[in-house]
Order: sequence, then C-alpha cells, then structure tokens
Amino acid sequence: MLRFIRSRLLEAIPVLFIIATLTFVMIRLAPGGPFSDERNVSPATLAKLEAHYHLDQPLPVQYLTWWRKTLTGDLGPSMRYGAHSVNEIIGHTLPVSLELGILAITFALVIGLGAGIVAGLKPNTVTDYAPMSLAMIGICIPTFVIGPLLLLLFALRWQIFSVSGWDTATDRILPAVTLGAPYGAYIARLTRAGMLEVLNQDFIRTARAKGVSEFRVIYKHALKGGLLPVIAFLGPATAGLLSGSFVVEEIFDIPGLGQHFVNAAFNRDYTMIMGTVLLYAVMIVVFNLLVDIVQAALNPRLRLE
Amino acid sequence: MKQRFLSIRQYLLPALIPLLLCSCGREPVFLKSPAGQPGDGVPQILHLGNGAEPKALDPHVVTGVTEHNIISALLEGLVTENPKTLEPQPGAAESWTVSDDGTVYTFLLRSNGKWSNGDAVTAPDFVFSFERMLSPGLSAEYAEMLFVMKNAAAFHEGRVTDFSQVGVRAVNDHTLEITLNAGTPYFLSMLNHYSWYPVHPPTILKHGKMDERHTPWTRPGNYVGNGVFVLDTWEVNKEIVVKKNPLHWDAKIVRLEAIHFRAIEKALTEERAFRAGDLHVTSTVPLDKIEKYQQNSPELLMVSPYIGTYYYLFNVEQPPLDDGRVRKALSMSIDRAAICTHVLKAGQLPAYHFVPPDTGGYTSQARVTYDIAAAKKLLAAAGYPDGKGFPGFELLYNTNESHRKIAEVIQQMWQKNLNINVVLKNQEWKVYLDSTQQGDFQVARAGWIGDYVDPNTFLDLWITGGGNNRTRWSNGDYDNFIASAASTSDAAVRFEAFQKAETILLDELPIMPIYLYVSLSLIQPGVRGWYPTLLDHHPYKYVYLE
Amino acid sequence: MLLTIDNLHTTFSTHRGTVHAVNGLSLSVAPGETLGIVGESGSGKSVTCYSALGLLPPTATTTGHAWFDGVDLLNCRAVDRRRLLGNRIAMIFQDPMTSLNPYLRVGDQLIEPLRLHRDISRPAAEARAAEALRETGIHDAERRLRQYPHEFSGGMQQRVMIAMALITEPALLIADEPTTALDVTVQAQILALIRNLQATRDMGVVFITHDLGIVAGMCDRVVVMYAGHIVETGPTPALFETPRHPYTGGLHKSLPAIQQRGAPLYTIPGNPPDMTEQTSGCPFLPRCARAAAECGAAPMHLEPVGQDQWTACIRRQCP
Amino acid sequence: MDQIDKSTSLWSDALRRLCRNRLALFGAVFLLLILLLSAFAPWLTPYEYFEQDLVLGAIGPCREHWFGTDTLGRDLFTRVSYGGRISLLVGACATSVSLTIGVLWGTISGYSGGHVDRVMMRVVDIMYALPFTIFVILLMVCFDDVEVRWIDPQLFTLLLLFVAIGAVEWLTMARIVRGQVLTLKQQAFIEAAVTLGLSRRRIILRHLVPNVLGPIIVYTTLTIPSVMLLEAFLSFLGLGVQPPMSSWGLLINEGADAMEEYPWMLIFPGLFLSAALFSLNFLGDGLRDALDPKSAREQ
Repeated sequence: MLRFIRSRLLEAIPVLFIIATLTFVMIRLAPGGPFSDERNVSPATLAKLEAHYHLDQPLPVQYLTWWRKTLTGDLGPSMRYGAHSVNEIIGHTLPVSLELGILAITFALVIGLGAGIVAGLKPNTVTDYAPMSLAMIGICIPTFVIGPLLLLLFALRWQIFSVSGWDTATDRILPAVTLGAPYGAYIARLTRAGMLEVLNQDFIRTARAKGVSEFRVIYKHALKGGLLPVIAFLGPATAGLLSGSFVVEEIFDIPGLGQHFVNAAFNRDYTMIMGTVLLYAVMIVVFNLLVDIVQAALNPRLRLE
Repeated sequence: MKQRFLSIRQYLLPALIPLLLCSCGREPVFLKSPAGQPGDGVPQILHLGNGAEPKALDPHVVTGVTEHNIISALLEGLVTENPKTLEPQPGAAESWTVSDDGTVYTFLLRSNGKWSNGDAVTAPDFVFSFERMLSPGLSAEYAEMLFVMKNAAAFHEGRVTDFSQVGVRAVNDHTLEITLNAGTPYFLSMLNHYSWYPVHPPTILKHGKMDERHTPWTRPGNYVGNGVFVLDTWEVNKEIVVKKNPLHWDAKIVRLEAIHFRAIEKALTEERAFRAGDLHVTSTVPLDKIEKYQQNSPELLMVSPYIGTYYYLFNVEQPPLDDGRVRKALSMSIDRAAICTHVLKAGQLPAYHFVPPDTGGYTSQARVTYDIAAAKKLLAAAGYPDGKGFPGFELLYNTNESHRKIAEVIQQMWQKNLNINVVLKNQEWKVYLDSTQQGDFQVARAGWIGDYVDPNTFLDLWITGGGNNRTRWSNGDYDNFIASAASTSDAAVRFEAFQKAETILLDELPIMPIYLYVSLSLIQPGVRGWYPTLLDHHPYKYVYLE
Repeated sequence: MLLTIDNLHTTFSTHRGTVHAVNGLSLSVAPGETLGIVGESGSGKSVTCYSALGLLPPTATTTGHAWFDGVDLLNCRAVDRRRLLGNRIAMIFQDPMTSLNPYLRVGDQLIEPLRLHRDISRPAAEARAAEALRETGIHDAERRLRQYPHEFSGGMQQRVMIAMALITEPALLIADEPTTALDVTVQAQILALIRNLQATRDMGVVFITHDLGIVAGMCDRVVVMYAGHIVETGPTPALFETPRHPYTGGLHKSLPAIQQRGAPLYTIPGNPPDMTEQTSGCPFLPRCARAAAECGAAPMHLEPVGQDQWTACIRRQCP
Repeated sequence: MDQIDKSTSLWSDALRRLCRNRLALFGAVFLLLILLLSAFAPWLTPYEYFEQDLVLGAIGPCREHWFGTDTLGRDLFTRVSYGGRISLLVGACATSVSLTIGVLWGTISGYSGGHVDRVMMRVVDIMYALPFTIFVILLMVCFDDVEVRWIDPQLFTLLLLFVAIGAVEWLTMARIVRGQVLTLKQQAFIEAAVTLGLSRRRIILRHLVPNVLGPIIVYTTLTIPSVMLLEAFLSFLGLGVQPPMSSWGLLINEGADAMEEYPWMLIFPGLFLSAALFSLNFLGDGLRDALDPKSAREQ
C-alpha cells in the first residue's frame, strides 16, 4: 500500500512536469497578451512592461525561471492584479473555494447516495421514479439557472437568506446547494445503476438467506460494490468542486478561486494561469490517487501493486 | 399498462415545475431600502457596486474605471471637480493662475493640506509624483496623459534624462509651476485623471524604488494618501473599505463615514444585491432589466450621457471596404435610432458623428445620415447594384450580449436594406484585440471613452499611424488639421480645425459611429449628492445618505 | 415434519409475459431426513426453495404455505422469517464464486449468522468460525478468515459456504446443487461432509440436484420436478427401481453410469416447455414417447402408486 | 453457425424487449418528434430564425408566436426548432466521440493493467488539468485561417466543436469504465475467455464492453446535457455556432439572464432540452435493460 502510494507520487512528478510544460507552451501560443487592451499601450511602454515581468527573455529562460521560483514556493506576481502575488490571491481565495466545495460535495453525496440507493432498491416504482426525475431535473437545469432561481425565491421573495456575500453561516447554504445539485444528480444516477447491478448479484441472495435485514443488506453487502462507479466519478468531480465553480461564485458573489481559473485565461494572466493550473493538477493527482486507494479498499479484488 | 403511462406523467411534471416557477419573479423591482429607513440615524456608510476586482490602487500604474472609483477617494489632485458639472475647483491647490498664452500654470497649494499620516502636502511631492509617473522605469500605461507638459514625452522616452528640464517646478513648498507645450484648454479638467494624482514620496521610497511597480505601499496600513478617505481593508475579490480621513483639509464637510467598494463582476448579481438592499449604487444595469426599471421604478434608475462613442471599424485595406462608397453605403443603411430605441433601450443616443455632442463645447457640424435610397445608389456605383456580386465580409465583435445583439440587428439591416450578406464572428476578448490590432478583420466593433472632456481625445485617434488607429486609414489633410489644433490655444481656431477634421472623417468613414454611450446605474433614493456626470465621476466628498 | 410446503405457486412477470415457475407444489421434510429434488434445469427446483424462503426478486409472486416450526414462511412478517433464516434454516447455493460477497472478508461473512442470531461476542464468533472452517477441512483457518473470497479456490469457497450454513447448527439445510461447480474428488468430500454433519445433528436436508447419482447416494426420498410440477415422488430405492413416470424413467436412462459403453448417450428428446403457457394436461406430453390422447385433457395430480410412491402420470406405466 | 444464430437472436431479442418497454418506446417516439421538428423547422413556421421585429420586441406566447419572441422580436418557436439542429447534432456527435474514446481508453487501460494502465491513466490526469479555455482558444485560432474548401466553413467550426468537446468529455468516462473493467477482469467468464485463447480485441469488445454497459449508458445520458451546455460556453469563446443561428444551450443562456423579465425565453428552450434528455434517458434505461444479459437470465 505504502509502496503503491509512493510510486504514484513519483509518477506525479512527470505528470505535473508535462502539465506545466504544455500549459506554458499553450498560453504563449494563445493570441493576445496580459497587457493588450482596448486602448493600445505605446510600444515602448509595452516593451518595458514586458521587461518588468521578464517576458522579454527567451521562452526557455522564462520557463526555467518559472520552475526555479515555483520550486521555492513562489508563483510570481499576478500580471493582472499587480498589487497581489499569485500566492496571495490563491491564499485568500482557496480557503473559500475549499469550504464551498466541501459543503457542496457533502450535500451532493448525502442527496445523491440517498436518492440513488432508495431508487435502486425498488426499481420502476414510485420511489425510483420520483428521486430519479428530480435527478434528471438537476442535470437538465444548469447552475446558472438554479442559482438565480434559488436567490429569487429564498433571498428576494421570502428573504430567508442574503442575496450575496460570504459572511454568515447561512450564506453558505444556497451556493452549496446550487453547486452540489448537479453533482448530487450525477451521483444519484450512478448510485442507482451501481446498486441495481449489485443487488442483482448472487451474493445478495446469500446474505438474505442468512436472515440479514434489508438495511444491513444494503449498507454491508451492496453498498461497497454499488459505489464503485460513483467513486470513480468522485475523483475529478471533487477536484473540480474544490477548485471552485466560476458560475456559482459569480451568481452568489463569493470571493473564491473559481473566477481566477476562468478569468486568468481570459486575462492572459500568465503567472496566474500557471499557478492555478498547477494547483488544479496537484488536486487531480491527489484525488485520483485517493480514488484509487478507496476503490482498492472497497474492492479487494483490485490489488494495489 | 395504465399504471405505466401514468408514471410517464409523474416523470415529466416535476420537470416543468421549477421552470414554471421562473415566471413568479414579477414582484415590484425594489424591495427595501438599505441601511435602515430615511432619517437622522442613517449610518453614513455607502455601499457601492464596483465591477471587477481592481488591478491595483497605485494611481500611476492603473488604467481602469474600477480603480479610478477607489483611488479618487484615497487621493486628491491639484484640482477637484464640481459634483454636478465636473468643472475644476480647488483641490490640493487653493488657487492657480494661468499665463496669458495659456502655457504656464502656477498652483498655490493650501497650507493645511495633509497626508493621512500628518505630513504636509507640498509642491515637491507633486514634482516627485510627476517624475515617477513619467519615469521610463515605471512604464506607466497612462504616462502619455502628462505629455502636455514641456519635455515630458522626451523624458519618458529617455531623450531627456534630467527631470529638471521637464515643465514642472516647485517654486517653494507651496507653489507649483507647470509649463505646457502649448495652450491646452482642457488642462485643468485633465488634472482630475489619476495619472496626475500625487503620491506620498516617503511611503513610496520606504517600500521600494521610486519607479518600481507594485510594491506593497498600496496595502492597507501602508497606504498614505491625501484624499477624503483612507484605505481601511482590502479583501481580494470581495471588497475594499475606505474610512473617512479626519486629517483632510475639508473633512468637516464630509458626511460619509466609510465607503465599501464591492467587487461584483456580474451585472445580474449586482442588480440582485441592489434589490436586496445590499448596495446603494450599482456600477451598471443589466440590459434586460432596464425596461422593467423604467416602467416600475424610474426613480431608481440613473442614466446620464457618458463621454464615449460606440462604432464599427472598417479595415480600409480589405476589399470591398477599401471603397469609400461601400463604407458610406453601409453606414447610411443602418437605422441608429431603432438600435437605440429597441435594442439598447436605456436612453442611448444615435451617433451621427464621432465626437459626442457638446464635448467641451464642441459639436460636429458634419453628420452621417440614414438614407437607404442613397445607400443603394452608392453601392450600385461601387459596382454592386442591389447587392449583386457583393463579396460579403465578416463582422467581428468580442463576445458580449449587447455587442451580439447590435451585430445581429445591423446584419439584418444590411441584408434587408442593401441585400448583402454578412457573416457574424465573435471572439474572446483578447483574441479579438489581437485580431483588430493585427488588422486581421474586415469590420469590427469598437468603442472609445474620452479621457478628458475635449474633442482631441476622440479625434487624434485617427491620425496616420496613431497607436489606436486600427483601421489602417490615413489622410494627410486630417493629420494636418489635428496637428494645427494642437498647436494653438485659441478655442475658435481649434474647434474650426476639429470641425474640418471630423468632416473628412465622416466623409471617408474609416469608422461608422453607431451610438453614444450612457452611464447607467441603479441608485437608492436615500443617496444624496450623487449626480449624473459626463465622466461618471461622483466626488464622494459631497455624497451622503438620508 | 420440519418443513411442509403446501400448494406453492410461483410466477414471474417479465417483458415476455407471466412465467409460471412453480405450480401447486406440496412437499415435506422430516428431521434427519434427506429429500432430493431432481429435474432438468428450469424445472423449478431452485425456485421452489427460494420461494419458500422468500429469496426471490420482487418480480416474483408467490402463493401457498411453507410451514416451519409453526411459522408460515410465506405469510409471516419479514422479521419473523429473517429470525429463522440463517439460524434454523440454512442454505447452500450452487455457485460459490458468485454467492460469496467479493467485497467482504471470509471471516466477516462466516460470523454474520452467528452475530445476527446468537448472543455472542466477536472474538468468540471468530473462534467458532475458525472451528467451522476446520470442520469442513480447511487448514490454517485463522489466516483464511482474514482473506477475501477471491483468494480461495472453488472447492474452498464451497466449503466456506457450507461452514457458513452450518455454523448456527440449523435444523434444516437446503443445498442447491452444492457440488455442480466442483470436480469429482472435491464433490465426494463435500458430500461426505454434509452427510456426516447431518448424521451427527439430526438435521433435515433438502438436496437440489440434477445428478441422480448423488441422489442415489445421499437421499432418503426423492421429488422429481418437471415444468414446475412434481411429476413423481417416493423413496429413493423405489423410484430408482420402479419409476412410474416416463420423465423419471428418462432421467434414469440418461445416467451415463448405467448406459452401455459405446452406445450413444441417451437424452430425453425435445426441450423443456415454454413456461409462459399453462397447459391443462400433462406438461411432459410433447416429449413423451408413450403419450395417449387422454394425457392432454386430464388435470395433473399425484396418485399413489406404491409404498409411499406417488406419480402424476395417468398411465402409471410400469417399467 | 450456432454463434451467428445466437448473436442475431440476442440482438433481435433485445430489440423486441426494447419495444415492449413502453417508457423507452415513448422516449424514442418523443425524441423522433423533436428530431423531425428540428429537421423540418423551415416548413413548420412562417418565420425565419433571423427574422427580426425590433418594434415588437420580446412578447410572451400568443397565437402568432407560440413560444413568444426574444428581445429582438424573433419568433422563439422558430429559433428553438432551429436550435435543436445544433444541439442535437452536438449532443449526438460530441457524445459519440467522447463515448468511443472514453470506453476504449478505459477498457484497454483497465484490461491491460501494469505499465500500460499507468501511462494511460496519467495521460487522463494530464488532460484533466490542462486549461480547457486556452485549448479551445488555440484550436479556434489555429483553424481560423485554414482555407477549407472541401467543407462548409460553418460545418467545419462545428466539427472543431465536436473535437473540442469530445477531447474533454471522455476523461471521466474512461475512469469509470476502467474501474468497472478492473473489477470484471477477475471474474470467471473473462478468465474463461482468456483460457479459450480469444484475442484481446475480442475479449474487450465482446465480453468486457457489454458488461460495463450499465454505467456507460448512465454516464452517456449524463454527458449529453453537459455537452449541450458546454457548446454554449464554447460559442462564448468564439468556437461554435455564430449568430444569428442559435442552439438550445445559447438560448438557455440568453433566457437565464432574462428569466425574470421574459421567462418564456428560458422556459421553452429549457423544456425542449429537458424533454429531449428525459426521452434519451428513458431510451437509455430501456436499452440497458434490453441489452443487459442479466435481466434476460432472470426470466
């Protein structure tokens, strides 16, 4: 097990290296630079600006410099938000996104697993159709519709929650629900499919023949196998959730990291793109590793060697 | 079997419900007043929607409106603005005199002017600030704003290395003398641009070199300003809070205790926050909401003319747009009034010339017209009778709801009126910038906001080889008129030259003006001292809540 | 009687229509007795047992009675049934590969019936489980308990199943083709094991198989099923010596051991009937070499034909 | 001979079972209706999708405009019908691209194991992390100036769109499939197939893929809506359909911003998208039930 983790972490090194390199090349190929704007900066000023951010150096030099600084933990100054470094911006916004992401994934798991299991137990009955229709709705209606809808109802009409901001505990509820809902719906569908698959297996009959209660049949005998597809989905989903959702942050005015993932690319904020991509890559590697570990833990037939 | 079919309905009905719920958002647009009811006890804390997260708070390195809104609270230039007319009025300078030829301004700084740390605001501070702004090392994007000063451009470009040769001099601690290249009638109003704002030299030097960008001096706790407010907190992506500066010379008339500048990028989010009473004033109004506000609560909607023009660029090097007749026909066949009334809806005016009317007293006499018959004739003359054989072109715009709608409407107008087919093409912002800069377009959407209230800020765009002239258009006469306008301080002669220049521009039409910008915001009834102004400036000194 | 099944009907609703898997079946098992149920695949042997124990999926409908210890397993609360299952009644399934939960340790699965039905601590249960494994001939039981099913061979897995079934010392064991998946030597060991345990515990056994050889060696009484009906029943020797139903005869003849070398293997001609159609007469009629006109008309019912022997063939033909 | 008989009967059997499933049948019929509506849009409405009536502006559903009009006075029924062409095309093509790559990648990776598996899964990790926005911008810029003579330029942009969407959407599918294959691999029937000396290709296509069909179909039906909505985002970047042509995703985007003022602009495209997905979903469930060898065995 430890050997598996160690080897996977070793594999992460080339993965991160490739990601960073490809990203570096890609963003430099993209048209427009961090300083292009509606109003042109004079060529002399532009040259000086680029010199200030060392963009005048040959690309390989810039690339190596970036790695050297990154390895010392410095992602450099943001080219868009000059007043703050990339480290500072990530430091400020990541905790917010993490909190939102954790709440959303918790919500999604509770709702998704609950609905999926209930639906999977009695396929093609009301207790299957009702949660599954809800799930389909959750998938069909995008967050940029659900979010404003919730706000219009709960914040503006009934005034239960505040309409924007990230200050009180209740401010967390609507964004977490909005962000988590489609994931919950995905999880519900995958759980249902997984449960149906497992509940058809012979060993469930064995369990029943031992006089095991229905509840125990599910959580002890069926769940482990039924959750495998969900777990595979969860890895990248969690990384995506934790790195924040641009749309939800926009709608609820949340100072999270998600907007920087998107806007950094639009702004051609080179340092910020590299920083956020690297962060995301680390998350992907870590969560996919976690998923593999959890899968192996759930399914002894997978050997971690 | 019946059971089975029922279940289909069970399945589908829930799908409809949330969508039907949408239609319930028809309550009155305005819900509650923020920060309590009108009365004496209103806390004097202003909440402003301020668009995107500001890039920085250093007046010498920023470029945007968001930044201006905050910096104008923290720093004060030599002059300030009348809150209604934006006319220059005493600021850091108590009074000033102008030489007869209009080239030398002598400012007398007030003796009680103080930085927020208690230091006196002195003439050398301004000299330091201007030197910093112009220093090649800082590479300030807006350094050109100071080029009206003698030798400023030369210093910035490194042709002059001794700053004492630049036309600014501290006669003594409280007297500042500025020498201009030529008489510049709009000079005083220009001083309200943040590029002319002073910074506190010891603070700058404490956190880095004079010409170093982005040192930590702009952080809360470090920031030393001479404005009406001082920087209190800065939460990235959330808000910047400024508090009243008790040391400001005019502090006694300031009634606001604090201003919260909220970073809310999405207009719809901002509008909801406004409706919930979280904001007093918004930075914009969503396109689709304007009509509802006009109908239900017009008192909340503030629309004011803004010094900016929305237009289309023609790439004059690309056929068929290299033919002036084609450009003219295209311009003549669009119904600008319909676009303003039915698409933009907020009171924007159709632009029949490029410089907005009454810009510093100037209104163009030349006009473009809406005349379909004449347009058809021109097109026929250019060899495309009734659009036959017209090669078509791509209309480029950057992705944005309003740009898209205008492009769709104009596409239809051209199709209907001239029988020509145009392909729309949208690009992401930076790609669009790259395409237009490279001349890799045929027709592209563009807009220009004046930096100061003078036709020059618009008309010098189109001089040959101008840094922002993306049309590749060049006209010697035009260049001469703009140059002659710059070399005189006689208002009548200048305006005459501008008139002639704009007549050429509107005859050749390298650009096609479409509409004049307005600044749009939602404002709570309790906000006082906040007036519609041409530059969308609202000196906070006079703002209070009731 | 230990278990008495009375007039059991089981149907499945499927996309193709209703499948009548068991049609009015009655049988009983006494303590210490071994009852064999034989028949071709799909004749309803397994379904009968699953029905009686309530182990069928929700698509199945079951009517009738299955009395055990004064409880009607088919009409009691699920809780009451669960109290008996795995406790007084245990079952061994035919495919150990799929019938053991691959996600759980063998030990956890083994002790589950004990922990559910007996007031016993986990360590004690584990000790008991190790003992049970040893009884079925598995060495190194303590280590084996911590392993997962896929680490066991097929024969070993079936031993685990048996150990799991017997761990609560049930009064009734239902063994559904427990040796089909195993090779012959292991098969013999397993059978010996069951017989041994039965003898020592006076346990009733229902033995489902299509292998008449095993029936001959194991069972006191035999029930022959065809298309969801019992077509013949009686003591094993009687049934083997004097089968009164042509289907029993056919089964008997298809035993390879009693066929002559070199002769082609005997098979009953034709295929088992489509269970979605219910015929009034004898379901074996289309495959029966001695069918007569009246076979298609008369309803099926068992008639006594000898010492404790019953058959459903109206011709009651003698060998 | 026997083999062929069996497989054909398997398929026809599946088809028969599918037809017996009323919900699936309903889904198929409804989907067909939407397809027909999109295909024959020009004959069904007196308006053109780009035909504006600026004076009219946005009005709610009425007799002349069944679904109302948008802010430029364009008939929404017409736009929704035309939009279906794009969305359904994107849904079908991009999903099949991602489905094919994802399933093959996941199966091969999971089945091969060892170093192959490691490398393939790390490739997936890398693809996950690369900035999609930049990728799309590059894709668009690179192919912007390419003179395509053999194909309509609008169609070419659509092709690029499928590539862009397909390129990202297969990743999660690959991971899910791989997880299932790893489990299946150890099961007896695969081992049996290996002992029988079947080729890898055959094992993967004939034995592994059919057995992970459940999760695949579920995830596919989940992919389609996200693909349709992703198309709207890509149009925002300039890759995708160009106005005045529209798609459900774009219409929903537009409608979401106006949902308080002009709710019909959100409701109708939203309804069509949802209806199409519900139908697809019924069809998917039915398909899975019909193809699932286990559900057959149960009888």
